[in-house]
Amino acid sequence: MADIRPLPEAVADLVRDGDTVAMEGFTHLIPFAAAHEVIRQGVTDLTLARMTPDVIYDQLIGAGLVKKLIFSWGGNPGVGSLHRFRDAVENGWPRPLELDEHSHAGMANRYVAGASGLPFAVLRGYRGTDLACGSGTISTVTCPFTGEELAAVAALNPDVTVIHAQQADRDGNVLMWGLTGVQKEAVLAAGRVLVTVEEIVDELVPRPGGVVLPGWAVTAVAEVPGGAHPSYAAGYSVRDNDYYQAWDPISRDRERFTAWLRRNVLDREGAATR
Amino acid sequence: MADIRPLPEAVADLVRDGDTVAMEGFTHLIPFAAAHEVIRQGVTDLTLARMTPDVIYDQLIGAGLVKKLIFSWGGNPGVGSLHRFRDAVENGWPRPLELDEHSHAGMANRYVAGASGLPFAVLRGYRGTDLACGSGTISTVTCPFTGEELAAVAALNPDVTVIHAQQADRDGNVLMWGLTGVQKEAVLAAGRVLVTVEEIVDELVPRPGGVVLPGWAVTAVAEVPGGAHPSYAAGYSVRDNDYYQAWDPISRDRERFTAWLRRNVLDREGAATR
Amino acid sequence: MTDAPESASPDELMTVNAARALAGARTCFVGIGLPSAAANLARRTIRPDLVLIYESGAVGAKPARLPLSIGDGELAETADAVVSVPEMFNYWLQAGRIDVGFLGAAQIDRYANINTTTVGRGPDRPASRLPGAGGAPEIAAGCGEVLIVLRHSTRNFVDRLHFVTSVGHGTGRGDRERLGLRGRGPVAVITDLGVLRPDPETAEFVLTELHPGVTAEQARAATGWPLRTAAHVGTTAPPTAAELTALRALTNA
Amino acid sequence: MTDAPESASPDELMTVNAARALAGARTCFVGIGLPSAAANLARRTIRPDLVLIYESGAVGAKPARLPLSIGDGELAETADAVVSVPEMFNYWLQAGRIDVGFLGAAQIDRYANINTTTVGRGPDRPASRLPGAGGAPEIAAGCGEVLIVLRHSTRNFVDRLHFVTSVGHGTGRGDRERLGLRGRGPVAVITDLGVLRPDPETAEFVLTELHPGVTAEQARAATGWPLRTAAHVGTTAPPTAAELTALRALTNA
Repeated sequence: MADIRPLPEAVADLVRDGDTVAMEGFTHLIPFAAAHEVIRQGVTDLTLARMTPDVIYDQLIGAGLVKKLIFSWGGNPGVGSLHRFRDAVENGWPRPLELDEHSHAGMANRYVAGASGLPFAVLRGYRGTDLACGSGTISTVTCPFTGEELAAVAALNPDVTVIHAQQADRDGNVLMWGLTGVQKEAVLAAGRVLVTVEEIVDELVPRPGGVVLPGWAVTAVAEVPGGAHPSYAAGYSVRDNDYYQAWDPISRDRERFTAWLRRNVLDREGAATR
Repeated sequence: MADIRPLPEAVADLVRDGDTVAMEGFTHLIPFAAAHEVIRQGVTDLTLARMTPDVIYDQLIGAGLVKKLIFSWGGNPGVGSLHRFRDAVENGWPRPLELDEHSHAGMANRYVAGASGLPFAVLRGYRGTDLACGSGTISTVTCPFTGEELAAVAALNPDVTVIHAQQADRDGNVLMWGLTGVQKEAVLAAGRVLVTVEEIVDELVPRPGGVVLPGWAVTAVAEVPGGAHPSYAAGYSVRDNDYYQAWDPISRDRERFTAWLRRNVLDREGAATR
Repeated sequence: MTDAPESASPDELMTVNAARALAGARTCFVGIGLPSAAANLARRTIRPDLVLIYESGAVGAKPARLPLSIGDGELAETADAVVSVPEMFNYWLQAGRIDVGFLGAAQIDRYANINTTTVGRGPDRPASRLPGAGGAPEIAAGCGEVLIVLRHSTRNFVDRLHFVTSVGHGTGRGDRERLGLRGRGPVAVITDLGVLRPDPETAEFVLTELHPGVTAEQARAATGWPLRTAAHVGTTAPPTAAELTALRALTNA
Repeated sequence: MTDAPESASPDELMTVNAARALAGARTCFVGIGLPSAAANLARRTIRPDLVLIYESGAVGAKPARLPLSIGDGELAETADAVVSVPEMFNYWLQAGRIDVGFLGAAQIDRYANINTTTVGRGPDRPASRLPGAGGAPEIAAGCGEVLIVLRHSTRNFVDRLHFVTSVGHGTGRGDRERLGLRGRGPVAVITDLGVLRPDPETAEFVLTELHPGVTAEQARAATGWPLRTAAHVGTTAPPTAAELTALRALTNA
């Protein structure tokens, strides 16, 4: 059964320098609070995996903790560019950022292979694109029945996956609902799993669209109300679109970003965590 | 959107001589009424696919309509042998039965490949077993990243898939819940899809564990209350374990089976169908 | 606010005509931004039964307002079904179940190949980093057909792509078949100036329609390759009052 | 009916000892029939937290009575999670997440390879058709370890299998590694006479325990290969009153 722990302890124990870390959540249920705790603890030299790096990885990249990014779409959804991501790629600030770049279909299938205990997955993808050129995690495989050539992508098995969910019970069983994206696969592909939740409840009540992760498939759970802000947790909060819009000017400028990071993350100890 | 039609019409239109037909449902939601309609209409030379042939295929095989069976476990669950299946395999009665035999994992992945528009699926399976020997639908593939050899199974794309579900709305959107097995994959792998339902409702209400099949992914829906009997439809009926037990002596004897089939299927026109 | 429509802006002409291009579609895989606006407008005008599919997992979404992102809660709450992202890409998109893929782009070339990855800025500056592929490569490969909507400028309509993120017609007719791509590929590029469609023989995109008041010369000037025009270049029908009212209600909601 | 237990039948000795073999397990992939009885007994005695996983899709099932089939409604209604069958085999079983796979068998050989497919009946008769593989090949391959429970007879414990449906230890120690099977394979065969375990060096199954009152000679006579015995053959502890009461409550429910 998963341990229920304070977020700072769980991050200190589960997320380590040099780890490959996946923080997933497709617009919904993005584990911002856990990412901020990683920044506060200065866990560094990370390889970050995520289909949509989003503002959460823009912040980690800008904080200088990331050496490599595995991803498929790096924008500020509905707004525009991720300026810290661009600055790292284009100018190497605050450090160079190595990229392992895929399509969504490829990333999703990399997690599927990882969750399935397979070394690779097969898909119809990448044909004719420049994405396959020089990537060490995209190849081809030939169907032994038809002779057709298909794309193969390498399994993605993070050292640790971090997600945010709506609820857990006291045994660490986790319940999430709404758009649940690729979270189950990212969790099951990982060596260690940290789940932040809106609340810990006595009993999980089955509900439409609910996805349950058994406590024995999770390493640690931390109760962090609002831990997905500025993304949202269906049933608890709505997406803070203003935050995403405001992020654009903040992140465009290195100094403004640095000041923001100090004021809103580094100096704010364990904000909103129990 | 799916057409809502009487079962006899839908079977006449969708299930054709020589078809590969999958009637799925893992103990739960087995489309017995549709199978009986296939028997009444004498649709023949069928290749039947199903993970667990169960009593439903014992009846179709005994009726002499089946030339080939694609499957992974051919027993009467909780009771013992499928005697009509055994008689066909062991003695060729009423006609020889060709087998394409897999494990559950292999069958499930054949449907997954079919539903995914891929010609094959990869799994860790069959290694060291005699199942792979001589099967045209089991092969191997080598991981282009690690060099590891894995099993490959050919996609299974039935001409028509038949399932039973709890509810559909008037646009043919289908809702099922409880153990939903491999039905979504079997449906999405098929060229045509027939769904029998306990009832047609004005509005589908989302519920825990509910799986929705959009009407545009379904060819026809027929309202057939009790259409899964002697299996069950969670929320509507319970499994008729006595029927399964009674099937053993009925099916052991060719004449007793033949009499049973005449009395309970052939002479009972469109039983319990609207 | 649904005042009587004033005259349509170029962006409105683009979106209205993009929506009209969905007249025959049953299902549409919708990219965020301009494609989402057009697809939602189609649902409110000519194609009320259009099934909107968003890569975040929503099948049959019916948002009351335009989502800012593909993961807005509204999409899940109004959907016929919500599926996981792997299921979306494998069972729904890859299997060839979706009639129309509706994409935006940063850049396209004359064969409607798309770049959303990186753009060169000359020898002395690092290439400009764009968001990347997202779902587009497989949407462009696997949908029955593809519509592209983007604003017309020489920055967007370029002679040669720095990076091919998603394949349109490759280097010309027949390339999709050679690559094993199963959908028919892009059938129209709808812009704020008019509409381009592929030449039946070469698959090069040529100007087939102009919006009212736009000239072919304007379109040529906004295109980074020598834009050819069809034998007959039509004029798109002006937006109806109903279309403009619906569009403005949608974008102001 | 929970009378004070009478003396245990051979089948009860088998099931009680099979349940005890789960003392250290957290998760168990449960075959129907004898394995399901044993796993459910373990949940009611020594291992109340045991997570029962059924191939029909139930993760963490807590049935109040023994299910007749792996798809009984009871399993889904009491489960922590219900997943699709492909997810069950790919994400939960194949990934090596399950501690113990608990299997029955029609026949096993001395390396605990299993046949559930077909059995020869001599030259003049067609081979007898059995149900086939079901989930067993991948359960035997992928679980952390495997327990097998079946009644002891020369019909079941055979010198040579007609068909290898599921691999135990192949032709001896090291074969699993050569085949790339990731679990440790069968660690015990629990019968109505006693318990067999693999020799550490050869992986041949040898008699390590007998139920009270059973002799090694009886076990040898019921085994179709020359059954070896461990240096020390123990005696299984008699069922406790609690075990028998729980077992009888379960099977009579």
